[in-house]
Amino acid sequence: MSPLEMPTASWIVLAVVQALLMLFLAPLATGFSRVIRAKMHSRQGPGVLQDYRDIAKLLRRQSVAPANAGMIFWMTPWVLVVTMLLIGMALPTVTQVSPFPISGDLITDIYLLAIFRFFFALAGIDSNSMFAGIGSSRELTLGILVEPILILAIVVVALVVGTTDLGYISHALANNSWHRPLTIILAGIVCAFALFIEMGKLPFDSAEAEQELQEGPVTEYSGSALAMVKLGLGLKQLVVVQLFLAIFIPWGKASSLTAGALISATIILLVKLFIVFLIAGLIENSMARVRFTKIHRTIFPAFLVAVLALIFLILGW
Amino acid sequence: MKGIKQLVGTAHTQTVPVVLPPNSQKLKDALLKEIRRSAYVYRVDCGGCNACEIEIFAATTPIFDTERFGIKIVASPRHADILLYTGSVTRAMRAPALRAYEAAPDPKIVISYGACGCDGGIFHDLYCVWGGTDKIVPVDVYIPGCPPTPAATIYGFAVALGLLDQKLKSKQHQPEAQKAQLKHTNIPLDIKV
Amino acid sequence: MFKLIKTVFNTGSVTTKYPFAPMSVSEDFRGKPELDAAQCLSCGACTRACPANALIMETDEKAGTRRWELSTARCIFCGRCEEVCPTHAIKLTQNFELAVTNKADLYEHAVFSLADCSQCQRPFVAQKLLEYVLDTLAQSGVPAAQLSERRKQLQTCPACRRANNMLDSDNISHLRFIKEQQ
Amino acid sequence: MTNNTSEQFHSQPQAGRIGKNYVDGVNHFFPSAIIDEEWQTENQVTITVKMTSLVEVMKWLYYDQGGWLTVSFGNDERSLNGHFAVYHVLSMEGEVKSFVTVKILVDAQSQEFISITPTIPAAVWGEREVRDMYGLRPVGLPDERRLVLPDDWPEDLHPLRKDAMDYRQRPQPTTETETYQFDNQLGNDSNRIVPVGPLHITSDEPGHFRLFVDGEDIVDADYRMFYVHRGMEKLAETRMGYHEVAQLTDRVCGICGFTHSVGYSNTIENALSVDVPFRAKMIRTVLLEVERLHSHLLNIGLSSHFVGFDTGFMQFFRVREKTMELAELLTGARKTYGMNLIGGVRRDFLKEQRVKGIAMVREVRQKFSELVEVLLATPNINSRTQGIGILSKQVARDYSPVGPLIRASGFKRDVRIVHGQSLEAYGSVPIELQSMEDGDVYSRVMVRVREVFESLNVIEYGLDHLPAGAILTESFDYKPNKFALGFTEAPRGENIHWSMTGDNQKLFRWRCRAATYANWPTLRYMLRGNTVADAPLIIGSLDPCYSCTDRVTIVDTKKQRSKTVPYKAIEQYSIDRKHSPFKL
Repeated sequence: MSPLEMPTASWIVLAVVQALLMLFLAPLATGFSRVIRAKMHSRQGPGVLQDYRDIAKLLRRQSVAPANAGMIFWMTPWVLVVTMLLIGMALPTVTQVSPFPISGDLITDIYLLAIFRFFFALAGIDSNSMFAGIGSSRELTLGILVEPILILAIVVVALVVGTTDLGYISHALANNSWHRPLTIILAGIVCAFALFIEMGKLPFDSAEAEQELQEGPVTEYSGSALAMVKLGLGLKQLVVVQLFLAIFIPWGKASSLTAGALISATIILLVKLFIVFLIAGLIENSMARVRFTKIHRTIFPAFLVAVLALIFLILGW
Repeated sequence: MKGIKQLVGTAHTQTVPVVLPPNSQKLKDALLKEIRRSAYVYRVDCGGCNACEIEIFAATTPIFDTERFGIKIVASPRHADILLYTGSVTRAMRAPALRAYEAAPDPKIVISYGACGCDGGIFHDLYCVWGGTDKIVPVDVYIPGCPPTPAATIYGFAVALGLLDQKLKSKQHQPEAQKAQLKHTNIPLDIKV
Repeated sequence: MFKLIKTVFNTGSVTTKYPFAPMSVSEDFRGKPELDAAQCLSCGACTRACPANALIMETDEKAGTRRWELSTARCIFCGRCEEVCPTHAIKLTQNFELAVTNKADLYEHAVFSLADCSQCQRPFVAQKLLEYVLDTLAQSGVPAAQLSERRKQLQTCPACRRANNMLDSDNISHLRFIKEQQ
Repeated sequence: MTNNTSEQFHSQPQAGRIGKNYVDGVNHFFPSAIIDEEWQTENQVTITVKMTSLVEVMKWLYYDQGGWLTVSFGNDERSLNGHFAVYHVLSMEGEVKSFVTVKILVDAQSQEFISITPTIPAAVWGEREVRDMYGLRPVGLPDERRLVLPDDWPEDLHPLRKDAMDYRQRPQPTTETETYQFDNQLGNDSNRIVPVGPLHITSDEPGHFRLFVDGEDIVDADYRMFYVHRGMEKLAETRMGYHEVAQLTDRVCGICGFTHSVGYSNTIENALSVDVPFRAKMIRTVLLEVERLHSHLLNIGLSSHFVGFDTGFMQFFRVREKTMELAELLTGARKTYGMNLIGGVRRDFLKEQRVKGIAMVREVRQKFSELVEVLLATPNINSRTQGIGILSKQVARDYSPVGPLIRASGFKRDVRIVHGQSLEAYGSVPIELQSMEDGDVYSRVMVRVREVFESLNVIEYGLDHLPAGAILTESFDYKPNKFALGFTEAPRGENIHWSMTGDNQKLFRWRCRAATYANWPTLRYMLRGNTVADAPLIIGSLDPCYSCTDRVTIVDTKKQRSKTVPYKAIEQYSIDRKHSPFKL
């Protein structure tokens, strides 16, 4: 169907179900990375469902906030979750075609991620605790470093395929041959690197570091607001990984809405997610953090590689 | 004889602890049911010799690993369900300790950790110490020990969360039963010192 | 990085099964002190040796009792009381699971009765302490005659004894030592 | 040194009299300076000096004779000789290794004494503490602030005076908020710096830092310690007998408690010249090394945590648990060993304890060496630790810090080797001094790593060659008003104890100076020139005895605004090194 007119009812249902499923699976993803960390520390570690228990408990706790926390402080948890759900609805995770294209082609996804980051930082500053202020400034600077790489990589792929609609891109990359292999591979590597940082994983751990690191802007939240923010962060990790999978590893997706195809596609998707989170966990736990001055040195070459991909695109390789 | 029960009677040696709202006990029991499998602990150091902090640290390390019970040490009182007070409250640390108590969301469980926390330990009657956490905040669970071993810490958390019931009961001995036996009665006299 | 993964891999999970399996503690671990009330003479040696005032002894002349109290809250588990106790009444167990919800459970009490002086009927020593001294004297081979005289002397309080020594000169016991030294 | 002064001193006849040349030197250069000379042990002498010549004598002993100022403290001797007294203890580490204590008598009415801080900066904290505790005013001491007593302590009450107050009296708090003023030595003092930032509710703050910064680099740093001051010295004089103080000193610091306990017992044993049986000395040496083991493992774990390598932190703590088990096996408790009495030890090492102990030591050595390779092979560890927080030799010489901190700056200062003969059984134990040259965070960590291997060897040797014999001697009697020094090498450096026996079966005065007490003043110079991102790493490398110094206030001298930043935030900032927290 052409991306402009309203999709049929069944597609909308799939999109909503897909987004809610992702929201439901987010604590599983963060719980899984906590288990990997525990195993790397050679200790028994919590169960995979620990994050569910944490969020369930936090939802029922009293939400205390600093006296002079502004309106943004209270609004941010909802903004975080909603933006991620919007991206989730548009992602062609299990179907070849994006189930709800209106809410998210490439450009809107990048901007939704930017809104997520902007509100997250704003909440930190608005809760005017020094602590959260640092986390926000950290988040924004990370944004400046990472976003150009992400945009460049995805735009390169969009130019290769000729459209910015996620569904078409993953369909094109899955079925017909890659007539510009080198560009896509380079863009894939750079996009993986950028999304690894976006996931907030060590060694580029940023504001929403999870264990006893100060959790940046999340410091001032408590009770149900904290639960929403944790959900938002977990959902962001899941959505970001699926954005990468949808574009660069699109194989094994259902072509039509039949139950059998959907189920097989979901299983393949879960296996892919498992592998990606396992690798991310291993990398995260065996590196010391990169120094501030070194941050430029490590992230900037990724930007150069992205430019290289653009050049290969122009040259047509 | 060191039998002086309360040491110096004058009022100025005591601080007055924070008073609990009336229905707080009901709230706490409700809280206990919720945080049974996922408790966030915040450590408040009121001026101890930091042996207790190291033992709490040791409780989170691979060998004793409190995270397997869902107990996680968080970095801000905002997130905390359980406040873990160590150290006999020194004068300089009383104000920050009270600030931490107010910052934690209600209802909260307060655990007093180590001999210094429970009743002031070896510094209980010093001029620069208020002696024990229950002098400044209402305490729910006491974990004695100097310092309590990580196993005792885990046991303390289990008692706090209601997973295990406490073993120690106050005891009233009945000494009048019989006379004290002499020791080593069968040793011949001359070699007995 | 791979060396780390190799080390982590062959160490596996080292977490103990503690709350679900008993914790093995070294055999002379210093846990909670335990009083064997039968053996205790309420002599107060442990209260003097305790650095943290966890052991307290209060004598109440009017009621003729002496109250012993152990505060596990303040106890620092150093084991000095076990060392100074003459009859090994108080010993440190290996019990470290001492967390309690109400503070009263951390305190142990024992009440001992005091012995009255045979002359002025005022309590002056712990009953069991007096009996223990007399048993030791008996066990250490003091002849019966001297023992009964010793018993009479020991059952009078020091004030009465001073008065007795001042008044009846023939019963002054120190003569005995002078004779033996010649 | 021509020795023309006649030998009429009334001190006990000492065989060796090590350090006699220093006393003769002082007599030679400052003829009428020494009023009285008294020998406590063969290498400890106390010279009472006139107030007027104090500074020259100290300067000569400190700078010309290679002395290091270890501790300065006061004593209320009005009941003994009608005066207050201030002692400055010097550990002479020139060609003759001994201890010289310079004592001056302070008049009870004027209550003023000449401060030596302008010439020897190391005495700054000692003299500030004397002013807090005794109310004696040091003339010429630049720093007027209160060091030890909390802010809500009444102005005129000086706890350690004999007649001041009962040790249980607790005066009503005078203020509810903190009133400590921070000074900025290097920044321009014209702008008054007001802490604007909201008071973050981190509760445990055993130490409060204030970094004066210019953009990213630290211009100067000031800090407020002693939030955990409990007043132990008053307790030791009033309620406790000699043996109970041995238990109290076990709880001076949660990590190196046993070194304090051994230090204290040595003071009484030296004062009353008690000869401790050799088996007890070897047991004490083994346990001192066990404590160094777990403390160094703790610090190496923390350093890898500050670098952001949490897996390493957890792995080091896993190995550390084995050392705690070793301690529990040998002494019955994981942390507070409580083994010391005056005259020896109260618990023996049985055969199977020693066998199991040696097996544990070997296991720890194997695991530890494995982990050290992993730590050094972790990417960007070196870049994070080399070249930061350098302690220059000149600052080290002035402020006489101790322990791995100074050994990493090239100075060969380790009590176990320098004064090894008179310290427990270190004379007959294979040990050699570890030191590195460039004095940055990396070399401190490496010195600690090597010292762990050193300790493992000593423990294994000690458990193997435990000499036979008694473990406690009680054949001595307490003589009043005898005093002496006791010193041990704690994991963080040299602990110095000084105590004087009283006349009522209680101590007259007990002074304890923990190692970190000497290291804190140098921190200001180590922080200078580094970025604030490195601050927690540098503070961590100093291995502060207080578990966490918790709050840092960033003061931007240019914009005249400051922000109180909780330590954890700085710690995280240093860990992942992004955007410094100066968005004022």
